[in-house]
Amino acid sequence: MKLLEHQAKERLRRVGIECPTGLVARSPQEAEKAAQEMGPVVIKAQVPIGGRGKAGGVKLAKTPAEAHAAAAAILSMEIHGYSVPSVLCEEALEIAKEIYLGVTVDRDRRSMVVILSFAGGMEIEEVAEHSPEKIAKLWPDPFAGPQAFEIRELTLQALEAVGGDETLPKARYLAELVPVVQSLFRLSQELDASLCEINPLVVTASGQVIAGDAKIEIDQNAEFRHRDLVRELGPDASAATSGDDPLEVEARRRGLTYVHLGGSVGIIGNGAGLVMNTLDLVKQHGGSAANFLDIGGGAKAEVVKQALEMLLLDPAVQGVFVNIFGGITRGDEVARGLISARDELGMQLPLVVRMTGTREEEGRQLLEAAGITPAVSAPEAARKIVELIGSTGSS
Amino acid sequence: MKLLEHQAKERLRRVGIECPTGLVARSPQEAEKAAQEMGPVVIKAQVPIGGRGKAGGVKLAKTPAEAHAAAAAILSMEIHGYSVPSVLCEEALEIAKEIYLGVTVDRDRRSMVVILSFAGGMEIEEVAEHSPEKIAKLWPDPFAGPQAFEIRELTLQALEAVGGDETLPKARYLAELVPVVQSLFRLSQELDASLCEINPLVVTASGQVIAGDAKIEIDQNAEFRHRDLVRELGPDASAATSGDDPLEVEARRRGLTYVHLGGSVGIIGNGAGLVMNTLDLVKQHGGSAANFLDIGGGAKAEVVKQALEMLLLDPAVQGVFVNIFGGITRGDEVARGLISARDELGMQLPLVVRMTGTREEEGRQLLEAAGITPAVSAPEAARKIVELIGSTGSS
Amino acid sequence: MSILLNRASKVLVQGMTGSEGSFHTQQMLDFGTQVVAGVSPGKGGTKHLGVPVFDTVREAVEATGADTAGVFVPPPFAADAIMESSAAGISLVVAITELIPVNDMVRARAFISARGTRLIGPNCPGLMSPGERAKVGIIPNHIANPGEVGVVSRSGTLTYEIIQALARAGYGQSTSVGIGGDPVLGLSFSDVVELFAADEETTLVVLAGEIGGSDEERAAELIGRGYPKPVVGFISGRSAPPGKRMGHAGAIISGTTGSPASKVAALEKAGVKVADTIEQIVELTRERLGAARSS
Amino acid sequence: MSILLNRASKVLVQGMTGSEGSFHTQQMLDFGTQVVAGVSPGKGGTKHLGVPVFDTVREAVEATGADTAGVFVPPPFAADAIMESSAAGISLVVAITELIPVNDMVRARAFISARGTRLIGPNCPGLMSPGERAKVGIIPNHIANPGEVGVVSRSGTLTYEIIQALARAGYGQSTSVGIGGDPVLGLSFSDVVELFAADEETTLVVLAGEIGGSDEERAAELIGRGYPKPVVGFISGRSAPPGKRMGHAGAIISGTTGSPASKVAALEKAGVKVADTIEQIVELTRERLGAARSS
Repeated sequence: MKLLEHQAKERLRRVGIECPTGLVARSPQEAEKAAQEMGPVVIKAQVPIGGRGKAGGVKLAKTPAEAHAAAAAILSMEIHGYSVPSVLCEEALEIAKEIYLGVTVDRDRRSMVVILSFAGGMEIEEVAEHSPEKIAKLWPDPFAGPQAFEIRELTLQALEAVGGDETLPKARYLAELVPVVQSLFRLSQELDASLCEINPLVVTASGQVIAGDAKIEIDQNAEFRHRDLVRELGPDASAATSGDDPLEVEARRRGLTYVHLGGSVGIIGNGAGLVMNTLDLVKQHGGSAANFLDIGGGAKAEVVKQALEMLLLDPAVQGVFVNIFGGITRGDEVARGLISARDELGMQLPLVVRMTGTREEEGRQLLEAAGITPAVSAPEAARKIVELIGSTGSS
Repeated sequence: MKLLEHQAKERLRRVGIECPTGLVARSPQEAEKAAQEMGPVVIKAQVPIGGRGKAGGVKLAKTPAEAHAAAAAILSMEIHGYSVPSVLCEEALEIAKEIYLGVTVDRDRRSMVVILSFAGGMEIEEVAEHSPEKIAKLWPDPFAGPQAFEIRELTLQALEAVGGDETLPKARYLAELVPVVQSLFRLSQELDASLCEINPLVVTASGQVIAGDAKIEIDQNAEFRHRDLVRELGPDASAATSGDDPLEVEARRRGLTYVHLGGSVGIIGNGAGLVMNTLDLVKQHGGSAANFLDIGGGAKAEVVKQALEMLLLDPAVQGVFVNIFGGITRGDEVARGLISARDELGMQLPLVVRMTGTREEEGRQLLEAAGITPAVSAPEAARKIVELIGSTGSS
Repeated sequence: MSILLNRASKVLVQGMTGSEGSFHTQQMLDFGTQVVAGVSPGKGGTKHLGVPVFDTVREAVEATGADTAGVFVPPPFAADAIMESSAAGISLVVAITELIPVNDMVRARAFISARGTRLIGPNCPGLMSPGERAKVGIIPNHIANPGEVGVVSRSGTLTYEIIQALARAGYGQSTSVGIGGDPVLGLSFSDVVELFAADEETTLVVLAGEIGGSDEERAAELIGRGYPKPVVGFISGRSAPPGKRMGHAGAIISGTTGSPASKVAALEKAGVKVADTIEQIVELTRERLGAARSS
Repeated sequence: MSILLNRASKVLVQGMTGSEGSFHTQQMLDFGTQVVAGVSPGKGGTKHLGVPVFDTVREAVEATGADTAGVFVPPPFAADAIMESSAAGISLVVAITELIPVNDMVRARAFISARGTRLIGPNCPGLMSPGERAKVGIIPNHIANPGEVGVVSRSGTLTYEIIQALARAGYGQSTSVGIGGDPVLGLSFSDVVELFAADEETTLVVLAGEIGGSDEERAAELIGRGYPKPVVGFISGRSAPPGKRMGHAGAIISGTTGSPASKVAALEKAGVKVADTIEQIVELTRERLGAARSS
């Protein structure tokens, strides 16, 4: 679940992190009015996707008339597949320095990580790729969070990494960053965020430290603890996590773990590793996978049905390969789901099922009774579905 | 800084702990109106002091007329020296069980402690004294807080300590107490509370678990982190921490560490240990101390002046004994404060000063120049002040 | 012999009375595992599947001497269950539960690390030592086959595929371990590979990784420094487009590590033969071990 | 010899550039203490009182090999300073600061305990080993007197009284330790009494407690199990009415422990002579040690 910039900044404000004054506008008129109240403003598209700056979704407006024009232009844009329902009109900052600050998960360290760089701003990804030494990291104790002294050490390390920075005196950096980092970390914990990022954290010409932009993404596994937020943000916020593909947005609405890949063989499997291996198998046999769809462990018949329905929404799908190796998932449940889905949806496309593991025999019997012959192995099933679709099917 | 019951319950509600519906009334009319809206209510005096129930400050009112009468009676009371500016009108609970739950500091363990007992209610102090085995304790990691499993273990221990309790099934107790304890602990940390107590935590006849009463006391050393709360609660809340003595309330208003003891020798010293020893010395020489007053470490002249002024508010004080051993406190500062206070206040009472340690010489010279001769030792000073006051002075 | 789990292991199951817990506890019992206790708060004092149930892990450990725990409790309570077992002195916790919030796991991981508890998972199939008739988790009983191959894999279902393929070719397993697919895990590939090195029964290790993270790369480093047994590698997700998130496995390709190419290169550099398909895992095993002895 | 602090101790001062920090660092230098570094975030690279100043304790330790820290930073930042020294490998932290929030200290105490750091204080006068010309804290220089008595006390100013009274009678100190008056402390009476037991220079221990808590009772238990040196006890606050809170020392009398009577009884049961006045401490010391040797 991704928060829009203005939603993220609202949370930053609540924990005491300074953000520019801003108003959300849903029309050019509202943007014009905001500029009348606020003076020069930056107009920013509110879309749950990065790279909007380079896509033209951020414009400076010095007068109300310019604000009107900029908002009109941005509100009619489509940015990486997203329409722009609203813009954020923010006081324009006099930027003296852009800092990168983020809190996320470091899977190698099995820890949260605080990332700080004085080479912040739009180029942070390039910095990460080409000069990773300019980025300082702190892995705080998850219960204690980052201590003030640890943040001072991090700050000094980040300053040394860029050969120092004179925008503010060292003492100010050491003092100012402590509460910002602690608040951001606390927020990440309260929200169960998989990412809390301020980029840029701006130092203004007058020496104020203020959040220029903010990204917050909530761990989807933790949404059960944030029902109010889920309600407040609406289904689009959840749907946006997986990216900008309309099929993926739809899959998220249905609660399915789905990635659209663009080929012609619809894939359903249980377990991320197995599904990935199924993609590999289809490719090895000359086919192209339409998607990744993992029904997870212990899926019930209803989930299987939902999954098949989802696949059929993709017009490129010309056949379906279901690959189940039951551990916690039971063959009979899968078989029941498949049969009822096929029948209810009146599915005509080729369907190849490979099923083994827990309750394999019961599932197999159900499938056979319904006229679906299971394949004996995954490679055989891959070969079969590619054959059935034929060469026209491969993209 | 103590919160009143209704203020404490407001905080409990914010962290998700169930509390009865309640309205604060400042007049019998308001209480009557509350009862009209709510049905049968309990009317409770809102005073920052325990034992109000036994003092008659809690009454059940079944009708609006009864509420009017009860509020009128309670609002005109004085409870342990406190007038009653308001009452809390709360829905009457059908109490099936009273549990004690508290979070406080355990100095022996250098830790926070969660205290739980199924022998809760008004008799908890007797339980603590005569059947301490009926009280279960948990010392949680201060960063992690009490984990759910630890609270279940605590609950089982508390249940076993009273031979079980059938008001609710064991599974319900194990499930219900986890969020209450975790929320109360979190609240204690957020508020820097030295005490967060729900007594009784009521199990109602219908099986609801709900806070019957609540006490929250904020660590006075942490008030700098809670300026908003200090402002919201006003100076009376801070003043109330030390007890119900009007002189102590006044001392707290002035930010002084003062305890009223009732004798005739006013005592000022630096360091709790030294002041306590000064009390012992006065007693050993046949006098009686009027108070404990510790000006702490590094006190400046202004604080010393404030301290002397405070002592003179006590009409029983017939002489003052100032005992300073300078470490972080400097003799010259103390001397300056004493001299200016004596002069400005036109103090006529005997004043005996014993001063040694850091900047002793400078302080001694200042005192002598102002006509105050320092005593050479603390016992000598004690003897001298008791002598000066004479036998009429000892109570 | 085996690693981590053997016939002497005394297993308790957290969440045993739930539907998944019941089903798989029965499977574990059928397999021969010594399941000595179940833990379900509020159900202490009862029996389920013939096994005594306790309110807390501490009570279960005191009464039964359990040393190993399987966690089947729902995601909101799973991290707490892991910590509970660790605090009660359990030395190996196997967390099957998936969809646990990542912050919960970061905390649980810190908690148990401080207490020296080993964790497998979460979001994993658990482990199985067929020759010892012991399993904790959900690996299907019927594919088990005692033998000399140590299997360690991230994915659950892929583990079964590999076990089954090896079994069909006549190779059994000393122990199979599914370390799980979550971003924050207990034992890593390196940890398990190191354990296999010291296990007499194990003569060859199959390491089945997937895209994302750099656990495979770090295991390769360990193997590259000198490893006493042949290792067969496998990396799934090779046809995944870079930058696509493949489900809650958290398989995000970031920088140069994490990509299939990086993992395959690291393993090959360490002298590990890397298979392209599951069938090839069997072939490479045969190449290294000769014809199956356990068939 | 001495305990905890000697002429080899390398001391850094946190908050050295502040007004209290400056004043007392100068006193420590005058006393002969090896003050090797100051720490004031943002002032790294400068010098103060001739001592190099660093931004962090870690840098100070790396540059100077400091092993002991004195904390003079204001209350809101003091717990963090204690943790910083602990994390940087300082083995003894002496926290002079008073009025630290109790929750901060509970956390700092847990933090440093996990790292094996010793803490004295907070809200304490620190410690002084006169024979070693070493002191950390605020005990006035002029009362110091090298000798054979180990002094441990809760209160700051009372410690000075005792040192001065002993000095007038000709008895010097091996080390004097003020453990502090806060509810949550580092070293306890027991810890310090144990250290004195092993110190060759110390021939007698003065233990000056006060009402509240049960640290004195626990030290008495330790002594009662057999202690190699005579101990003279003293308890202040005997004329305090029960139930009255005596300042931020947190001296609350609770139950039966914590009262002066309980403490005196526990000490006497352990064979400790308990003095009624400071003068009597001197008398009891003379009784046990004979006429002063160091006078």
